Amino acid sequence: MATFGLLVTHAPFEQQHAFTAYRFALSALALGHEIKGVFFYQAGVQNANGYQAGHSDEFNVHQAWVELSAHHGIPLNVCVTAANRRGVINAQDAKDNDQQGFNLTEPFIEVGLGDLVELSQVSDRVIQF
Amino acid sequence: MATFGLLVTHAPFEQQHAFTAYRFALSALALGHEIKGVFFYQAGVQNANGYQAGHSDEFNVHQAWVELSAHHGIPLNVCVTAANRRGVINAQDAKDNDQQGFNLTEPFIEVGLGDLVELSQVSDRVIQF
Amino acid sequence: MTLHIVSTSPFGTTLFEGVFQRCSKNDGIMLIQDGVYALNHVEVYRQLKELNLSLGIACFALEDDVVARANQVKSAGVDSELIRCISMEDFVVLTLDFKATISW
Amino acid sequence: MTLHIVSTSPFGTTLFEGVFQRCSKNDGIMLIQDGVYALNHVEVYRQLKELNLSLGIACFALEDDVVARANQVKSAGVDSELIRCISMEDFVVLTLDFKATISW
Amino acid sequence: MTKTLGVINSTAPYGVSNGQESLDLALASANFGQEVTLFFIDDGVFQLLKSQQPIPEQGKHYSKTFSALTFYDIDDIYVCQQSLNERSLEVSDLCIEVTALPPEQLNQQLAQLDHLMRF
Amino acid sequence: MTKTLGVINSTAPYGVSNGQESLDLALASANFGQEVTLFFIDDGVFQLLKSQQPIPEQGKHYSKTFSALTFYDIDDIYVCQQSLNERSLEVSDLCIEVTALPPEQLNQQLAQLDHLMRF
Repeated sequence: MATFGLLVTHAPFEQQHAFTAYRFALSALALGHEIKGVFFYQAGVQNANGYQAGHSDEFNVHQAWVELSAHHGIPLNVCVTAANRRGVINAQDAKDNDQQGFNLTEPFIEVGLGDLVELSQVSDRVIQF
Repeated sequence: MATFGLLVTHAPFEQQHAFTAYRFALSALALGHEIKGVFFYQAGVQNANGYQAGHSDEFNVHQAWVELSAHHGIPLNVCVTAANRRGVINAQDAKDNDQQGFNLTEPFIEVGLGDLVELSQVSDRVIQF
Repeated sequence: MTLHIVSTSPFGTTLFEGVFQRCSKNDGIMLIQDGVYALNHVEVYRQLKELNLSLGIACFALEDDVVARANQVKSAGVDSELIRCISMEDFVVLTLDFKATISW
Repeated sequence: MTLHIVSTSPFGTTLFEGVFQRCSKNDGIMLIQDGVYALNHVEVYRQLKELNLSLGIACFALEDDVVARANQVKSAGVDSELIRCISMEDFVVLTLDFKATISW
Repeated sequence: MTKTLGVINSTAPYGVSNGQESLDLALASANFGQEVTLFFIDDGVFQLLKSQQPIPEQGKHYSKTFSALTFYDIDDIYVCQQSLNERSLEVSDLCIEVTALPPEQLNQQLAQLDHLMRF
Repeated sequence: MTKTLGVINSTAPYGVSNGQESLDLALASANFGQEVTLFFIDDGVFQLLKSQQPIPEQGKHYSKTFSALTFYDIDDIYVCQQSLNERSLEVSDLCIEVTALPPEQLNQQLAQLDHLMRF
């Protein structure tokens, strides 16, 4: 069995990439492979924005990642610099920047780019979406 | 003198469009024209996300729109459906969706698409960015 | 041996030209999302055929994306030997058949 | 009379082909953002010249975007009569010279 | 004087989300009593293909909404014949009734409108 | 066994923000002691042009950071000669020292790496 790292660099809804990445993860798991982690970078950090509330008949990729992580213990890592400049912040950022709320919560975790480097070291394949 | 409506359909930072739109607005005002309103649609709703906190040497388009609106009384209208599905929500949305915070505040206002139709009626030119 | 994953329409971008330039012997091309419109693009399809013959480049298309776009309707002329429609699980397996992937 | 505003690179997208197809007599083309790379694209530049002669299509480029990309360095061969570098204020005025605009 | 609006669809469905939000705008315009003309050009013609079957989790099958256009009295729907040709498509492949025009005539229709928005 | 990383730059500067975040990743990799190879192909070669002058409000002049690459011991920087040719550019137009390779040789370099990320 193989190990995978997923790199998501596109925002959900806007384009299909995040949805494809999620389905790729499901299929890899179904085949018995291991997902070492999903790293959200560039516009992909919008996947971690917990304020998303589309129509009830729209698929919520954010929620899908949360459930995937809960069921399979997959780390959801978000580049802190990329997230902050795009308005995706956690509780600590909110405090630091005097914001009255925050939209990034666990299981999404803010990390540095070093974590992407590390993910690539422990993964047989890194697939970018 | 002429009247302009601006339609912004791209996210800031990701691409240059929002920045170009802002500079177009400044130039139009400098020439004595009137900006009837800026309408944020599609990924453009991210312009209204008040949580954006880039490096100090990065231009903050969100802040620039806020100041433009304050100095010139220009309405900043955001399509509510497009915003909500992309994680940009106001205080009322936060209440409705049980979120602990919100990232869309005045002068940005959530409106329906009818307001874009109205804007196009009162503008000599609608320029899309 | 690299698997080139292409997700944009050949009608809207020039990406396929770049990908073809990056292809080495026995590389593969995986069409996903709007990349599956390559089935409709006469010139891109011709080049895929040529690369298959000259460099042994295999080409695959994600079936769900083809079906979603009703692309199969017009692909009657497409050689199913040249472009194989595969499932998401097949795609996962495919990434392991190649040494690395590039997402275009 | 329409002003076509083009903001993507002619090397990466096929957008210019579409825009040229949409051009009617006395339309204009305004190059902004990555659209200014049209100055470097031999074939697109040739077509701009041809459209200028055949349909009277005028072409403009946003000076700030040209300068930011250091594009002037290589545009020595570009006919400044054909492609006029203009300021953002000129761009505003230009949109009023045409009946409508399309942003591509 | 009422200003006329043209909505141009030039991108394919699913890969990007333009199509749905473009359609929403067209319906909103009609709702507000403003005449709107729809154009499908370049990859936008793919939006109108019959027999699309997005997987259920992909959410809203918005192409089904196209049939609602006539209920909203949106009847001016133009498709670029050349864009169809380049994609080996014919009008009979499309899910709603449209008027296919050669580029020059389509451009004439575009030229009559006051505001043009593209998605 | 350490896995090698290639970062491919294929988009132009300013219009999209890929360039800056790609560079950040390359520097982070070097910081973490991982060897990284940089590629500039297609419109990515425009990122390396000398004499870029973004207007001040456009923020960070990230292309100035390219000169930092050698300080981070990132010396394997390959540029596609054909991409330069197609854009009427030469190596002397670029702001840092690079190795320009014809497509086949550049592909050989790509083929040696374990992971490839494109921006």
